[in-house]
Amino acid sequence: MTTDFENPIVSLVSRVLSPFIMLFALYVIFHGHYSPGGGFQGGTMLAAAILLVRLSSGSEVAQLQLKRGVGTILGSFGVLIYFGTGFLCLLLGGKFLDYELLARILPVSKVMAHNWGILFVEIGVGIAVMGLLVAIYDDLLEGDPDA
Amino acid sequence: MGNYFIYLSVVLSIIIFVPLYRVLAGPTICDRILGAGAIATKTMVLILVIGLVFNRLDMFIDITLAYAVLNFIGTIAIAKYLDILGFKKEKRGYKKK
Amino acid sequence: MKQIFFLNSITKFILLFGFWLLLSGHYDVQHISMGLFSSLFVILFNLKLRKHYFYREKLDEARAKLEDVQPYRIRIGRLLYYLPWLVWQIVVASFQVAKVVLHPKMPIDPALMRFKTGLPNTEARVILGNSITLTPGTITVQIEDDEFLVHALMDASQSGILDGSLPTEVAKLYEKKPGQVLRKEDIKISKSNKGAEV
Amino acid sequence: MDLQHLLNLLTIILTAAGAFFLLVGSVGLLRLPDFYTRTHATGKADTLGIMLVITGLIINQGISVNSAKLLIIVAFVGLTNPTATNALARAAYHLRLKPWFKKDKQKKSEKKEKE
Repeated sequence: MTTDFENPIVSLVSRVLSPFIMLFALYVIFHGHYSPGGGFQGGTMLAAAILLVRLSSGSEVAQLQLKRGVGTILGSFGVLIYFGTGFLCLLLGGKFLDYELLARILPVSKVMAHNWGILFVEIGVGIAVMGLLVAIYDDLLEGDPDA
Repeated sequence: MGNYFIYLSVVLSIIIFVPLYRVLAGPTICDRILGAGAIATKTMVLILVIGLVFNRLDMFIDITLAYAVLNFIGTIAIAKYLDILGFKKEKRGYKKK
Repeated sequence: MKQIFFLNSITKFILLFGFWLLLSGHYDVQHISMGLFSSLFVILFNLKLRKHYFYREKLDEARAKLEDVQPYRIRIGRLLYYLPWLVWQIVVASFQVAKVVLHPKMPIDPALMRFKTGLPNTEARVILGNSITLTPGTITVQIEDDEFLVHALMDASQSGILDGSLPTEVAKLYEKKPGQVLRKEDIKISKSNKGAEV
Repeated sequence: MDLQHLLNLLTIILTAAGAFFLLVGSVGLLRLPDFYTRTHATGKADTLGIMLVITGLIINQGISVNSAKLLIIVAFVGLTNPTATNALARAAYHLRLKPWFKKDKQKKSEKKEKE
């Protein structure tokens, strides 16, 4: 069914570009404190890279990249990372998301612990945004034979 | 040199309004999307020049790249929707014959 | 086949890591290790998709088996010649469009052309399609298997396709001495909506 | 006339030429008669315009990380712009948008003259 709509130019170009867009998204997540961006923007770009393959090659083929049910699970997992980091700080005797206390478990200085804490939170937010956006796309298209 | 880029950004932001006419008046939906794409291309250039004016080009380049990616994906999505619409119309026409 | 796939993955990894190094302006242990991790993650994420053969690629594979030849691979050296040539073509194209657009009478005479090429695989067809879009006065409307549908703005702009220089240039990216890529009898030009099979 | 002046002059010429081609693309979008001919204006003039402006900025920046990133943008636009144009043209073709032809136009005007 998808072969009817297949546009070889769009399909091939998106397959070539998708990994690079994904890497750019990871760059946005990891460099959140030097340049604009951070978890949310990076997560959106990651979702965009995945949706590009879904749009161009058809939903069936794109299951090879990320399966249908995985989006929701990844979304929950991202939120878990975010809250896990926050509650870890609470357990260590500080406030919610009080990163500097992470230095008690991680073998780094207080400043570096702050750095790592922010990184964990941003990775969590990125995964959550990506998973949920892909899940929304898949749920909207459920049962559509042309997808 | 600093002033020149300010003038250039003003000129570019005036140019952006030209394709807007096609977006508002375009007889078919494809014309409107084409106009929107043209606006996006000019906006990318404008962002870069403004980055040079503010002396933070490294930051604005990232924004431009993100903008380019999202513009591309948006155009592809709409094009695919219209494409499938056309296919469905065609099939209905054949059935009537 | 497995070896080629493995080598391809390594090349892709190096490309992705180079892209990361270009993007990231920070060259310390933390950021470079993040880059290595990210590139590896992207490669692993796309592994299954890259192993998959798409519809058109299956057709190409079947044809390659029929004609009993090795699958074609792009020649990097030729690409280095092709890209500047293409940029020059874009410059010429834009001047032509500018001349037409700014001319008070707008001397355009559009035409739809259909033709078939003997290009070896989908990649080559996609390169030709995008090159046609970028070169003077022509735009690829559709590619169906081997058949191209091209919209041309003026009579003068058809020459690049009619004399076969552009398709031959693309075919040279894959083979040293390509055979006849385009036959003149195959080109159909329609300049009217009446009687066309549109 | 030292080197810096020359580079500045080159930047100004390139960016101004780029802005000119962006303007030509927009004017073409307004003046040309139908969708397919309008794609010619955006597909080519805009691509060259953005390439020229970015080349000017690269000369302004010299050899640095920023220049490399700008080159990435050029490559990205050079790849995606024709692709998006083709996707739209294909969609229009499947929507049965009739192309504008010179002959059809002439026939119509002849009919009007007869009437």
